[in-house]
Amino acid sequence: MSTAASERGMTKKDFQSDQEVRWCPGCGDYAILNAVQQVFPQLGIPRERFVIVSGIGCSSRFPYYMNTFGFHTIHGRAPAVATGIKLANPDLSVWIATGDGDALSIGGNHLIHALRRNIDIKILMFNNRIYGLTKGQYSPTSEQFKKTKSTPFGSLDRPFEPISLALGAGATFVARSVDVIGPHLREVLKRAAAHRGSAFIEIFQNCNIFNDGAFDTWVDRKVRDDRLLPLEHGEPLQYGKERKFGIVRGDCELDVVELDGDGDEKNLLRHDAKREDPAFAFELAHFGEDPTHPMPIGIFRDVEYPSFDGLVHRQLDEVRAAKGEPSIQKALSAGEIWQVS
Amino acid sequence: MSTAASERGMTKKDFQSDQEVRWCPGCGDYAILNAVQQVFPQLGIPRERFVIVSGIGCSSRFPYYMNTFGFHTIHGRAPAVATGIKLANPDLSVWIATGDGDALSIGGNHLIHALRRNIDIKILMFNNRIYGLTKGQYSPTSEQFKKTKSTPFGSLDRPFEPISLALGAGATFVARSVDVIGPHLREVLKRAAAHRGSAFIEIFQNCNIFNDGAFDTWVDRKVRDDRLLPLEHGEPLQYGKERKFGIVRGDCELDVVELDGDGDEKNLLRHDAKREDPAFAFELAHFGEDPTHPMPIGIFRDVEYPSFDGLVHRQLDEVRAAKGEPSIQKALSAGEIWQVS
Amino acid sequence: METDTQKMKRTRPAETVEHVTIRFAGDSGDGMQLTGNQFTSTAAAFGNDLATLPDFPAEIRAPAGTLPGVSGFQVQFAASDVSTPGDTPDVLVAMNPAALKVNLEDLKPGGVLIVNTNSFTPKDLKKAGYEESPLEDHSLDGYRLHPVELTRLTRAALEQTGLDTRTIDRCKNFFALGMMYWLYSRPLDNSLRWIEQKFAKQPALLEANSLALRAGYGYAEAAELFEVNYVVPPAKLDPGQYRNVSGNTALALGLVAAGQRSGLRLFLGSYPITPASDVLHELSGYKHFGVITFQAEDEIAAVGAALGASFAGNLGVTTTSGPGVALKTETIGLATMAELPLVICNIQRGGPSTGLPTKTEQADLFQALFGRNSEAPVPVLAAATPSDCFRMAYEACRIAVHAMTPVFLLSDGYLANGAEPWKIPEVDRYPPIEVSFRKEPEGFLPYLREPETLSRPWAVPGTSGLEHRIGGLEKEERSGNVSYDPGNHERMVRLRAEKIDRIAASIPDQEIEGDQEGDLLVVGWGSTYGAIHAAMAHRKRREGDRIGHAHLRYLHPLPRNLEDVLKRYRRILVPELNMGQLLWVLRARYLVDAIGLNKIQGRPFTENEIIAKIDEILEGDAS
Amino acid sequence: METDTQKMKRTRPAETVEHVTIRFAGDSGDGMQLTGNQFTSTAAAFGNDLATLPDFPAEIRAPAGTLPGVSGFQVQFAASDVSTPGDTPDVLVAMNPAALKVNLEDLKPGGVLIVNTNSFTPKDLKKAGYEESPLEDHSLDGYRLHPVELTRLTRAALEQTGLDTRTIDRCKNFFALGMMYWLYSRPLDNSLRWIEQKFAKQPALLEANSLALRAGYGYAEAAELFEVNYVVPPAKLDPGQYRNVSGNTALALGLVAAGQRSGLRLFLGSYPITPASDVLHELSGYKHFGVITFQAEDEIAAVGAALGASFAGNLGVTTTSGPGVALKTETIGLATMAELPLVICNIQRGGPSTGLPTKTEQADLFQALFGRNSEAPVPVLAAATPSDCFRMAYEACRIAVHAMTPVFLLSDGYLANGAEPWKIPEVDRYPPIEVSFRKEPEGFLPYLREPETLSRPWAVPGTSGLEHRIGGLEKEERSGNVSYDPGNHERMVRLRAEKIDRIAASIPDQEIEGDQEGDLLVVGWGSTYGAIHAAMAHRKRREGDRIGHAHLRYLHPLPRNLEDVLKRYRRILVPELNMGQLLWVLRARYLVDAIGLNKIQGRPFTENEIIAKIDEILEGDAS
Ligand SMILES: Cc1ncc(C[n+]2csc(CCOP(=O)(O)OP(=O)(O)O)c2C)c(N)n1
Ligand SMILES: Cc1ncc(C[n+]2csc(CCOP(=O)(O)OP(=O)(O)O)c2C)c(N)n1
Ligand code: SF4
Ligand code: SF4
Ligand SMILES: [Mg+2]
Ligand SMILES: [Mg+2]
Repeated sequence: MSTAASERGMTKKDFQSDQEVRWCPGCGDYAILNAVQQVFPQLGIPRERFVIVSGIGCSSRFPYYMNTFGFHTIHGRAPAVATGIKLANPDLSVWIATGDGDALSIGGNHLIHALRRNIDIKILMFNNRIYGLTKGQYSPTSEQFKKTKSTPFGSLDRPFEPISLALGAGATFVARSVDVIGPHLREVLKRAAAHRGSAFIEIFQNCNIFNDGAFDTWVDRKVRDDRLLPLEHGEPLQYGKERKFGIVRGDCELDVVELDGDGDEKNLLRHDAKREDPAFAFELAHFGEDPTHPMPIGIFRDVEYPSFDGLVHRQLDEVRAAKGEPSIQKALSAGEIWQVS
Repeated sequence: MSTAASERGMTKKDFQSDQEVRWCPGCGDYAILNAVQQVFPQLGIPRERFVIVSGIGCSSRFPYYMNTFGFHTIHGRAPAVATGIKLANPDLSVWIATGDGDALSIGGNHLIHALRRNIDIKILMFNNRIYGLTKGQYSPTSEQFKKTKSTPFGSLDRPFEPISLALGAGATFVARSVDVIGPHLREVLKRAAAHRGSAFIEIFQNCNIFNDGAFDTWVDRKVRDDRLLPLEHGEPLQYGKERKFGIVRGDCELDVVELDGDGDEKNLLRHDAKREDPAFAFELAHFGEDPTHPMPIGIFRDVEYPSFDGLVHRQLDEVRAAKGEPSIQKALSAGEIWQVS
Repeated sequence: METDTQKMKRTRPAETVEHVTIRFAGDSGDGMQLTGNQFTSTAAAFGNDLATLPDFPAEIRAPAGTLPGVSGFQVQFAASDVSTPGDTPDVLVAMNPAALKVNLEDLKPGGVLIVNTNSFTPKDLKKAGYEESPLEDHSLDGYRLHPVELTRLTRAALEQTGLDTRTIDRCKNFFALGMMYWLYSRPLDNSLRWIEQKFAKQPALLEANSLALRAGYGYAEAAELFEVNYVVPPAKLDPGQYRNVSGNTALALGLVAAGQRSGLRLFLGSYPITPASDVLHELSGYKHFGVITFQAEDEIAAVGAALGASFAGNLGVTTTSGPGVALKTETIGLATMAELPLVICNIQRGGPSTGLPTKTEQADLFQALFGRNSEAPVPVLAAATPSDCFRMAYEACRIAVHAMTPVFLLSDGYLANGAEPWKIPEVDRYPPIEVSFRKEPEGFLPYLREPETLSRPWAVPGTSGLEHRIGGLEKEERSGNVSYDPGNHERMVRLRAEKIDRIAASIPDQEIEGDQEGDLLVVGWGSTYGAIHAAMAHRKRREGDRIGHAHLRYLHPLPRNLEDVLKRYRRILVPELNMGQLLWVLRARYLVDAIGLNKIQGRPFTENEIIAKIDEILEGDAS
Repeated sequence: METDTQKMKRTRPAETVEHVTIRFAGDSGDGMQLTGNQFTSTAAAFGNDLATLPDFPAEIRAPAGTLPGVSGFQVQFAASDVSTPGDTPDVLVAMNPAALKVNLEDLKPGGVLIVNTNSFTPKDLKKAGYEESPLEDHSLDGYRLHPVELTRLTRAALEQTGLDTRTIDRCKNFFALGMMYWLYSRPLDNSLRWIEQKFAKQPALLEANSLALRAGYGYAEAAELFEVNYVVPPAKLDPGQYRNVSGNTALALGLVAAGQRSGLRLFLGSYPITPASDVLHELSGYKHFGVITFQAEDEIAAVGAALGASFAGNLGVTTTSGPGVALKTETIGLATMAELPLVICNIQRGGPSTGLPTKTEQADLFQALFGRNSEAPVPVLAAATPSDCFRMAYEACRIAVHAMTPVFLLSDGYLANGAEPWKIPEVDRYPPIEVSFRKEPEGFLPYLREPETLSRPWAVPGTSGLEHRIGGLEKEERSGNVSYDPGNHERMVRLRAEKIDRIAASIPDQEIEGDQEGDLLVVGWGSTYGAIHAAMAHRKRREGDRIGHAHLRYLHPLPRNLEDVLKRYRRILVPELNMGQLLWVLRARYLVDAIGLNKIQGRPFTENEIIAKIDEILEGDAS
């Protein structure tokens, strides 16, 4: 018998499957795959306990490239299937790879219900603000008035802000990261893995074929430092190449201030991802929509709450303890019975 | 030819259909029906322009009892059908009657998409925190650990907070009212009608058969004044039989204070439903979850934004203006053509 | 043990009859379902064979006194084999004018009619659409009418309880039940025991209902209301332990039993829908068996979760009705590709669309057989009687695991809510459901098939060395990798079909009741069993008639001997509660010129409808 | 006007041939679809008849040089009637080793094989799974191999443009196209014009591509690469104005035309899915026609919105493929109950489940006919050729409005992406689609039926005095109120079925190509038309054979004369790209012992497959 992967020290290679990776050259999905393959061996979970579930889309090809258990299901339904897997066996580490269309368009309902239940699955949403696999229609995260294959005169839907939607659904762990900022992405993945409950991670992902440069205003190397606001629990909301800018609470909203270096950092708001009330996280979620603001990345919210799968299995145990060893034959004879002789 | 309803002064009676109302005696749905039948004649809209769309549930029987156009569709899909109706004819006043199961369980996705698009339909969600028509299973708004037909040992899902979900989806008009507080409900309905865009109204509705008294801690006549916090745009957040309590912004959250009458009302927060940033409305949405807090009712958010149906028809007009009178024969001959003789 | 009621003296001897059909009818609030169930339970305990038909409105509680608010419960109990709730009631109990109006046309001419005269007020008469009181206009002359002041008598009997009138009035169904017990010489103790248990914590109600029951019995006796009373002797049932069981309860138990016998955890993903919800309710009570019940956000999530659970090594099941199946078809297609066990129970109801949600129909056979995109064959089973739901649920699970495939199990509203005495099976006697999860990494290929059944290995997450990926794209033979190869696709489509066809090897040959060859074969499926069986039993044979009845429990694949069976008869009749769906299958498959008897009224066949059609065919042939 | 290229002198006379099949194959990034389309357009403009078959991978852009990354485009063009893209190419252009590997087996023995030798590097050979270069191991000896240094030659030709190598390399498809134009004696001007338009704003690319095209042509001429060149004379097509059209484009145009001719606003509710998305794309460009295209959040919302739009008086349409239909069935059931017009276009693809999304199949017929809960009959139409999609889309709209019903229109991936020359129809000649919205309140009942068609009035919101409610619960005859009455239910089920059956009165009788009676009738439907037609035309007749071809465009209801037609032949053959779905219908309906020819490989029949089967049957009969 071959040695279980769990018995050896694992590396990235252990998580590479034998299938050729088939995304367009230059696609942001490669970087995400790389990050996940780097993080998984570090989680202390035997390889055979990982299950990756996906729907349909370029991003949803993800499971094929991971040498773990995987289920490439149907469009939008990964959270439903993942819920069944996790409930059936809570020892498994269940991850979802999904796209902005898969998760937020056809799959929006399953997503918000998984988040409200707080079932312990990790949802990686590859947001490229476009339908990649079907070759370039707008998605629920595409900016309004975008010209795409299906909207030659411009789309008219207002987009979702995914972090806000997740918070509105009651998500206990909500984060945002970027395909090409490996260290940040890996850190967020590790924290998501450590969270016991649903984790929703929006990952900015470049689709260089149908929506190239969608996130350049924030993540391009040249502007990145000044345009991204990294959130660190307990740390002041400060950013910029020289950390010259910060966030303070204005009259009714959050404001950006330039720091003069005179110790005025202490007036800055401190990030608090552990706050039970999701209002602060929600405020930050919308913050990046204003083009004059930096885009927050990192963990918006990370609060503890009993996970759904944990509750389900606790209830099974409790009822069993109360009712004792079951007998099917007794169950059949429950209620009024009589004897014919 | 009979005189069009629109040509006469209309009354409640004009909106009563000839079908016998078939809810359980004592059901909160009666009060809501009554309120709608009172408000519709006051809106200045000819009767034939009203369309009421519903899904399936006790609440979804609503259209049968209204003497307007009506479509009792299938479970959860009312927003989809209503979207088609409104796009097809934006002159219609389109309303949805739905339940907590219909809107938030099976229909959750259509709901959040309708709200994000800001299509001009009015969604009345009868929240009785139970599945009525199917005789008493828990719903996505039922409190956790509730014992119901399908959860004899207690439900394990965390409920949605519907106002938060709507705000997370980007809704432009979000309100809450109560079946049995007629004046409040009628006022909210009128304001929803006046809003140009999607309106989401959660209505606390008592199901006296399967979930009797679900809202009693807030709406029972005896406690109502002290347990509900009415939101009025521009007014201080003040409540109580003698308006003795108010809301102030605490260190990081909203706090309840008792007023000593010494003019300290001016320290109270003022409600602002018109704020572009939804964060404040979101904060209030969660406020009622704490049992020591009063439950806010009224309009949480009411901001102007171009409606989806308006944008769709403007785009049609613009393209028509740019391209001129269309000819199908010309369209057929577009591209490369050649002559065979 | 001699009971209270047995001590009540009887003044006249009882007349013996073979079978009786009673219908209780009243307002939704009148407790008719309860009354019917109590009568049923007493009759069953006495040893009668029986069958029931509850019939309730789509509204939770339509306005009191109206026609749509009428709720009914019919039971046939007999000294011999019973397979239907009876075509036409011998006795109708009508609690109000609306109940009379709705039900009178079904009552047998000369039948016993008991009405609560107190409810025949002008207001209630009007609600029921009567211009004049039928009690006075001689329109009921053709029946043995027994007007009873039920409300007043109940109030009088319970006066001393001190309860309020509304509560007292709610007890009048027990008064009526007591009268029926007298009429059919039944002891009260069974119902008294039930009342004791039910109202253990509400002593006032316990007393009130017991009193009402006794009062009704006593009143019938004392008032000499009926000319005679009757005895329906016990039926000669197989010896053993019996209980009453409805189709939904039996179905739930069958699933639990399959979970136990396979050693798999039963996982139900479901979303409430009439008439399937009760299966969810039942199963949610079996947590001590390790059963997980997941009430999902919709049907798509319900079946998705069930499939996910199967992937992870549970026995994934989903329960619903036709409109719910509509939403599940995409996932069922995925399950055929993933080749994982999955049991889909469709408790059919009247359609199309929302249709008649509380009524019965068997029109979702096409949907089960053909309702998916592309070639996605799925085995389809159907239960024939309420208790048969147990066996067929077990069978569905067995086949799902055995062949690694989704399986449809069809029941319907009539089976779901109807009840019959059931000889409690010894589960140990059922064949165990053998499951072997793949463990060995050596030589593992996710789509390498077992040569006999063609099923693929079940390799559950958590098993070291078996990491693999499945999904909805076409798979390469054996390896299961994604493949767009044309030849591979054709092979896989044919393999999946062949795998299902081979299930025929593990199912019983089709049996025939009645003549094994001859003039006419009646081919049925599902809940029409009772009516066809009764028709066969009760039809007056004409000289030389040779008629058989084949009732299909396996609709795909069909039993291997079915073609032979069909050939043995000159004519084939297929009665169905649809427009001819099995008919279509038999015609296409065997090119037999079968004819249909179709009824789409939201209710079961009566035995007379079947008899009439048989006679028509045979007479046509003769003439 | 004498063009540039016509002036290029030709040194040798061209040989005339009747028909030629060319396949262009290369990496997804090599622009093969574009090249094929250009060749097609030039051939069409010249007056050839033709048919095309694009074939692309499921991935957007699989890794360069790999087998799954190969993209192909086949075109048959001819001097006479053409109905398929050709069974086996006469010419194969292979841009890299992977393209050669995937496509070689289809090339006709002795066929012309052009390969880009520059791409036969060890690395690319390895990616394609070649151990040794096929250019050197004599494995290509059976073909007329023309190794061309395409990359080097293109680079040389474009050297002076100053563009970077990557951009230059992208032009090599035009070099290859130029060579093909020389080989088949075609002028360059059609493609030059296209390049001019396409790159109007990128003059550097305009120049580069034009240069490459000319260079390829010049090279073929100068290098005396081919022994001869050919002329395929124009086909004798009906006089008129022609264009090339793909099925999806024709379908979109048919819908727009129906909107125009009915005076209704066309409302498309859709959700992208391969291979249907292009219909959404096309229609979204018709806003000046008042067409609303709504890209919904999913298929359920898409069809729901379309139905809502129909309720409000638009012509509601939804487009999708099989997995999308799966999600729409519940709403289609509602539409049958609501009796509103709704057109559901299913551009079928390979299944089951996600299956083979970019490949063709016609296995969703059962789903269209039977894939709903309960009895919910829906008319089903199918287009036979790309241009036929126009007519059938128009027909689907006509029937939907005429009978107030949802209608299925089936197309498939082959029709959707394949193209053929199309004589542009005069839309005015099409029968107008008559719509009369109900206006008059007097006597209005929502379910009062038009006596002939049984259709109900279309009473749109906004019409004073017609306020009414519809829904998915069973309706009372005429009034449309909710009704649970058993007899009413049966009447309504039968009425809805009868309404659909009566549509047969408004559709043409089934026509037969070939012999009108005799030995064998080949019954087809959908995209198999081309292959069957070609087989009928090209099969060598044996003495006395009498064979007909009936191609069904109306699958439900079936044409009224179909039974008669079937009876006129001894044998019936039903070729289908599924496991025998129409076959099943014909057997069940007419009890004919029809036999199937079934192929499920994600690609169309070749004409030889049909011919072989016909011969087999007739020989079997003879022997
Ligand atoms: C039921 C169904 N509807 C539609 C599709 C077609 N489809 C496949 S992926 C996709 C959207 C992909 O977008 P996204 O989820 O953003 O993933 P990406 O390709 O951008 O990574 C669509 C519409 C499908 N496969 N199944
Ligand atoms: C597809 C489908 N699934 C399930 C049902 C059954 N069903 C009807 S109403 C309902 C839930 C009703 O709850 P809610 O929306 O809260 O309405 P209420 O009756 O409480 O007003 C369900 C599960 C259905 N009709 N259709
Ligand atoms: S289409 Fe876009 S998202 Fe899809 S693989 Fe290509 S680059 Fe990536
Ligand atoms: S079940 Fe509840 S919600 Fe439904 S009608 Fe009765 S009281 Fe109202
Ligand atoms: Mg995307
Ligand atoms: Mg509810």
